Amino acid sequence: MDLRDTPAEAELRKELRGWLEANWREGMSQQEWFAVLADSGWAAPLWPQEYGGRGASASEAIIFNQERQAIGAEPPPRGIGVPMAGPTIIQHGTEQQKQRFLAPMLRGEEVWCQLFSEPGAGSDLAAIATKAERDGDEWVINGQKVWTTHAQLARWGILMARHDPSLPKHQGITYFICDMHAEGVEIVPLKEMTGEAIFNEVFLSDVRISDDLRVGQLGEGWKVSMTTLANERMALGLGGLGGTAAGAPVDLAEADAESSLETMGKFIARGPHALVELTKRAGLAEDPLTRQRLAKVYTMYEVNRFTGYRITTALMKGQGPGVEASTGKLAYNQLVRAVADYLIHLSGAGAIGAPDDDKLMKTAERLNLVVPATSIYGGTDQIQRNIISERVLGMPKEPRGDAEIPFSEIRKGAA
Amino acid sequence: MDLRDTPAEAELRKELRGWLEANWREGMSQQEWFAVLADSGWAAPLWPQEYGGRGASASEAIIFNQERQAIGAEPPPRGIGVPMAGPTIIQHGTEQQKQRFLAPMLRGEEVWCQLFSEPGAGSDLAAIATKAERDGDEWVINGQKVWTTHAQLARWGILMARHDPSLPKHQGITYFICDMHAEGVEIVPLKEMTGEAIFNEVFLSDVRISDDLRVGQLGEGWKVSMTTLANERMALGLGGLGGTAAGAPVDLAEADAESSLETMGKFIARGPHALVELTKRAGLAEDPLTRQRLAKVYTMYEVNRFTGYRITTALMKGQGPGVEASTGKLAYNQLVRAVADYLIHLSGAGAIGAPDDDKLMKTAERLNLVVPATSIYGGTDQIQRNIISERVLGMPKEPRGDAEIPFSEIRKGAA
Amino acid sequence: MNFAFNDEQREIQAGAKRLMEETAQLDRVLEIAATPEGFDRDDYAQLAELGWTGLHIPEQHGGVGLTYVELVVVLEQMGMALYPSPFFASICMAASALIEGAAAAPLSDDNAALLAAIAAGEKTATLAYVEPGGRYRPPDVKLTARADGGDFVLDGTKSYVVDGHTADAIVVVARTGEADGEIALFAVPGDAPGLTRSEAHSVDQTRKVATLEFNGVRVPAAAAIGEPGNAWPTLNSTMQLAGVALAAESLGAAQHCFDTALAYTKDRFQFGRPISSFQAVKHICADLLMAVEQSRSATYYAGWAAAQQRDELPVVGPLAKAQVHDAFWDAARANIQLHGGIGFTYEHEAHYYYRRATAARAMLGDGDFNREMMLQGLGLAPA
Amino acid sequence: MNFAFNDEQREIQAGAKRLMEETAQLDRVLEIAATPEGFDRDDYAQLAELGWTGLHIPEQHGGVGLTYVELVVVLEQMGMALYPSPFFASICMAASALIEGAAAAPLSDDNAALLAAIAAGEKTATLAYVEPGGRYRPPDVKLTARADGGDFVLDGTKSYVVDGHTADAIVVVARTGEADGEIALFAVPGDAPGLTRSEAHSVDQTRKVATLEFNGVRVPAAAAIGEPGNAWPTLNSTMQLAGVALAAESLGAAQHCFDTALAYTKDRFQFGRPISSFQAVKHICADLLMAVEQSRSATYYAGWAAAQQRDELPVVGPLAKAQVHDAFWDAARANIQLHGGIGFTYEHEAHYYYRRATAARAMLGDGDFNREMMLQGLGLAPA
Repeated sequence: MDLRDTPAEAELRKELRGWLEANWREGMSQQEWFAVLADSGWAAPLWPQEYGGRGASASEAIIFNQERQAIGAEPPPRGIGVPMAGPTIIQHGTEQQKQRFLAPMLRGEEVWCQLFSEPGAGSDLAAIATKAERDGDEWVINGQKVWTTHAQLARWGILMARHDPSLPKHQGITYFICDMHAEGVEIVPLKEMTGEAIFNEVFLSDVRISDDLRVGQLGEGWKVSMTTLANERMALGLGGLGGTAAGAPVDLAEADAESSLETMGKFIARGPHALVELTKRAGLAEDPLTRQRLAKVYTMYEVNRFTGYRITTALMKGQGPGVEASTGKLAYNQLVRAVADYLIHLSGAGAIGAPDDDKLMKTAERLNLVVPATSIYGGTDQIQRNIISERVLGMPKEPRGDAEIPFSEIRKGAA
Repeated sequence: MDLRDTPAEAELRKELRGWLEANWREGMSQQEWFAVLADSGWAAPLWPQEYGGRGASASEAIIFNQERQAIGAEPPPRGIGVPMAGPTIIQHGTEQQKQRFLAPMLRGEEVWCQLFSEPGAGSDLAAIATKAERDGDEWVINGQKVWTTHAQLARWGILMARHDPSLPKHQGITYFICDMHAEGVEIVPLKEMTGEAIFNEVFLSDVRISDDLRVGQLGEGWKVSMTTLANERMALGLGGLGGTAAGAPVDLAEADAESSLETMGKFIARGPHALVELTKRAGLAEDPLTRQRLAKVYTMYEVNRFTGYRITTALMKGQGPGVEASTGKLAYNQLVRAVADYLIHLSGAGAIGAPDDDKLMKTAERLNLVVPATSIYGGTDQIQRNIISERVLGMPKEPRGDAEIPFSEIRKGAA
Repeated sequence: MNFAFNDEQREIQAGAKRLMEETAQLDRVLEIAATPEGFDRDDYAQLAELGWTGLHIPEQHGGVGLTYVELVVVLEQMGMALYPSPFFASICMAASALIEGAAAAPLSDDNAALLAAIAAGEKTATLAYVEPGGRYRPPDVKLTARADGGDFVLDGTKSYVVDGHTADAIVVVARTGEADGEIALFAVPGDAPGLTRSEAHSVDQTRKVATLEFNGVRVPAAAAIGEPGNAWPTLNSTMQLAGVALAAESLGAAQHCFDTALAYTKDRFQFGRPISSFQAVKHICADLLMAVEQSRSATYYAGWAAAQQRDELPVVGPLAKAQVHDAFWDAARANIQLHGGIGFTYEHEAHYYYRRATAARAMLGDGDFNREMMLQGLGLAPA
Repeated sequence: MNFAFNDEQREIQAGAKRLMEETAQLDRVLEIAATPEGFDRDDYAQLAELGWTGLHIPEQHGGVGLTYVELVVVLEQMGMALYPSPFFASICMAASALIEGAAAAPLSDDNAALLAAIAAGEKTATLAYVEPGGRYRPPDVKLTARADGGDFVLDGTKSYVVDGHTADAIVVVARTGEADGEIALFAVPGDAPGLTRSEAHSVDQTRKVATLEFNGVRVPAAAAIGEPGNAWPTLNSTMQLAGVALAAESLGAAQHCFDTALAYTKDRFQFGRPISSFQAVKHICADLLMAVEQSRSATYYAGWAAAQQRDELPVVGPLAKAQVHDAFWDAARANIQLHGGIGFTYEHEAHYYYRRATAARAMLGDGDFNREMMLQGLGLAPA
């Protein structure tokens, strides 16, 4: 056990830092930078070289990422393309799909979105009702999707649809790539309780998709989607495990971030030191009750950081992450709730309504309004606990009556 | 809404106080006092007069009980006889059984115990496996019961046994009165984690019970037991709702009580004032963290007291208790856990091991070792939540596979 | 003993329920809340007609002379609907301050007239206590009242003054000297020269708050409530009473969150079953039932103490404020969680209750603060 | 970077696991714990043979010269089995005090010899800090050390001294003056004249504690560890190190509780299903997994900080102590609850872990105390 670099790691770090310093410069356009990353394979270092990756080891990828952050260079294209759609296409797509989609995804030229959730299929994602009907070499899609991020920006969507409602629910699903510019795709922003519209509803009316854009076999959609979702959970869980820049200046710029979700992500990424600083500014650093609250939140940050080292170590050794990674999203949700509550505590009566010029209270207010989402999206806390207990702890699934009967015969209630 | 006596109540209170002062005197034997109570009907005021009760209103019963406590007179015979076995026999027993059993029960001459739980039937009480086989006018009982209080003292036990394992589990059960002096009844004290043996295991080997001692019809045992258990829940829930004698002297005599369960009951009955007093003695009354803890426990006591007034009001009006009563046991468990934790907090390093001469720490230690039982016996907290959600909130039972197949075919695991 | 509502109280309850059904459906509530005043003057006149604006105000001050229990009954129904009205500010804060003040020193004619006008619903008023960045503690009162001839001159700023931009009169908490307890209360007309009022942002969209700037606002000595410099006890009991009132509103709101969530779990199917059949959901609901019922017990008892058992109020007032707002918070959170995605949309009502829970929890001091007050009420002095 | 055990550490882990399987099955543990000494001297000799008694003790002091990480590895296995041994007292408290003291002032020959004997497993020792009714804070140290000629004379009482009735030497915390920080540490022979030792009751039946009465116990100046009157920093870092050690033990115990409970839920059928198929049970287990894994992260990191990153130790030491004992407490409680009635019997092992959780949580200061220490470690001074 040694958290310091091995000689080989130190060597690699030096080399990658050199490459980064040579290739990234302050002020270059995002497009230029994405191109550099894609050309060099660093946009998705773990992908095979033939699909635009580097075939790098996890260790290389992690050190590259650390050094990239250290010099302040932007990350590769985010959104669901590279982390979720890409690995799914690599694992389940046709060669043609790989050649067509992966390169522009890596360059950030084509944004992707996810068309999974529906009003009647939230926790029970396999309950999707969007229909895919075959018509020659094409499929005709009808249905409604919700909670789609970046739908307006997206060129492509990964889509789960039901090709046969007479089959049991998990067996009647097929996975497609949907052209978001196709006729019949209507995108309606969905206003959330924060007052913002980060998400969208997507209405699909007689949208035609060529059979070439099917990912995996007919009826394999559920299986294919598992690849996507495992990658999503990993991304959501790892999100909270970033490095904590102790001592970083606290200017609370994130209170001005475009969306509350961003505010949350940015504030959490500052690490616990920000809370210490804000406690001092609020004049509560000597208050014994505040101190206990602070110590508890601080501890949550730190145990997540330490758990992050365990996960990173496993990844760098080329192992899959262990049991400690399975609770990542739950731990992250616990942390953000605690942080929001702590900021509310520091705000005092200011929690009634943050003055515009008080960035601490503003951040508190934004976080407080957005945290209820964290324990819902990407699988509710309850669903996370089911997954952990069943897949990690080997506890049996509950007896259920919906898995083996035709989808069309399953009882359905309110959307 | 007025918590003070109505004129009629005040009148009744005066009258009952007079009767109590005339009939109870310090130093009289328990036997004498029980006889007085039984003769007057006050041993079970709500029971019909013909069975030794008074046919009194709930209001009378409650005021009698308040006045009895006020002058320090002992309560009527406790244990499971009067509160649980009695009402069950009155509701489901034969006239012969009522004539035989109720009077000695009321006089405390015959103690009763409960033979329900089994190693394989805890939360799932209907899974009892103890067999009752018919032999002429008699039944032959074989099986093992656990968690039986007062088995050594008991003259009679209420017993659930399975007369037909080929029936679905709830339908094959019959309810009996078991002679605890009968041949084949073996009582083995069960040492609990406190180091005490409050409970017993009872082994039944070819115990013969006359069919006269069957309560209710063949196969009605589950239904009959519901009467017993509803009375048990009520008793456990109401246990925590006693009056709180604010300002009562705190001499911590309960640290010397015979059993930890008694210690717990007596300490809780003192009310929250005892905690305030002990906090001062521990020198922590000005510690801000201690104050918050104290205020939280104090609040739990008080909300239970206030809820108790709502329940008492409903009972005095002759109504059944409302939804607020359903959470009584859960609330009581929450309270005793919090009290134990608070005393541990006050003990500091003394929680490692209470010195014999420190009654605060001794009480803390005893409570801490016995509280794990409260969320288990009389139905675990999890079972309580099931009951509340299903019976009070009307939420559906979970789908289950064991209710409609023959008992003998149900899968059974570890005891 | 009767710890249940009597016939008259049940009648008031039924009336309040009916009025809310008629006038406080959520879309109308939001419409009214979106107006600059934040309430409907005809609605308020109706409250006055029903006698509710004078419910707990003694008859000699123009009120109906009922008790705090009746007020609790009405407030619970109002809270359930997030009813937008200066009722809380005017009746449960300002009027209580005047009534409590009258117990310390006779009301001036002006103040007696104000109280009568509040009771009649002819005027609205509010209480201005907390200041920017401040908390509900004596040293946080920085607004000064300087004696000048027979008058007092007020300088300073008040924050989060409930319905303060529309109130006809403001009961303002001011400092007359350096010591913690040197506190005075004055009733100041809403249009007093030197007083600038502006609606302030609140996370709770169904209750307006205002920022009030006092720049040399001059009031006569007769504006004082109680004895200037010695009004801490009056403020203290006013806050305890206001805490019970807010608890009653929030109890109603918490009950509504719970009822709504429970109903939804029975309608919503996932995995071929209503989600109400899942243990995780059932156990959340059982715990919420307990929290809400305990809050009900605490609120009703505190109402009774406010009405009849004043020596317990310093303990059970803050106790109820803390207990109910913890439960309301849990219920508002759980309501969103049990609804899943739909509960996070703006269109769904859940967030309005969550916003109310956030603001009401902070208003009149948070849980820690009220628990500390409760211990002081028990006679346990802090360090 | 490698935040996992290396080959040598894994080998030690495997060795410890094996030793526990061979010598620390629960019935043997209870048998040993029931003896007056509370440990088995042959077992202890075996630990010495394996080099574990000297694991983190520098080679120049007769130890093996490995790090705190290796110690954590061994302790986790010991805690899992509730292994009854003076290992914790001797190696993780007394030896650490001597090592930390050596950094402040060179060890006297006697103390150096004592440390070497501890490292070799020839002697056992312990640390005596807390006093009757006291807590782990400077003003609670009342035992006095009075300078007399070249000697010091000790008077006072120490409580809950781990394995104090059998230790060959006691590192005692004493007060040399009135000010909070005027603290000294002395190594006192277990058989010193004037020292009365008696086994004291502990709720934890697998770890002995003693009460020590010092009546004019005379020790030479050479018994001092660090500088008398100035040993607070030495005591502080010793406590941080001891906290990490206790956390490591308790992590193992918590893991055991969780594993046992999880296994039982799969075997136990109620309602025709294994109880592990009920959501209420599954969700409890998922939360426990998280708590235990977070505790593992905290403990290992704290071990690493103790070994290599000393500037973080004042923060992560108390952090790990608090975090792990919260988790252990939850796991020990849940273990009983998930077992139901059988978990409440004396015959079942669950209560031994619950007892350990109770005692270990209070030992070296409870969660509140350690969180406060953690903030002080961050440089946030209290009021």
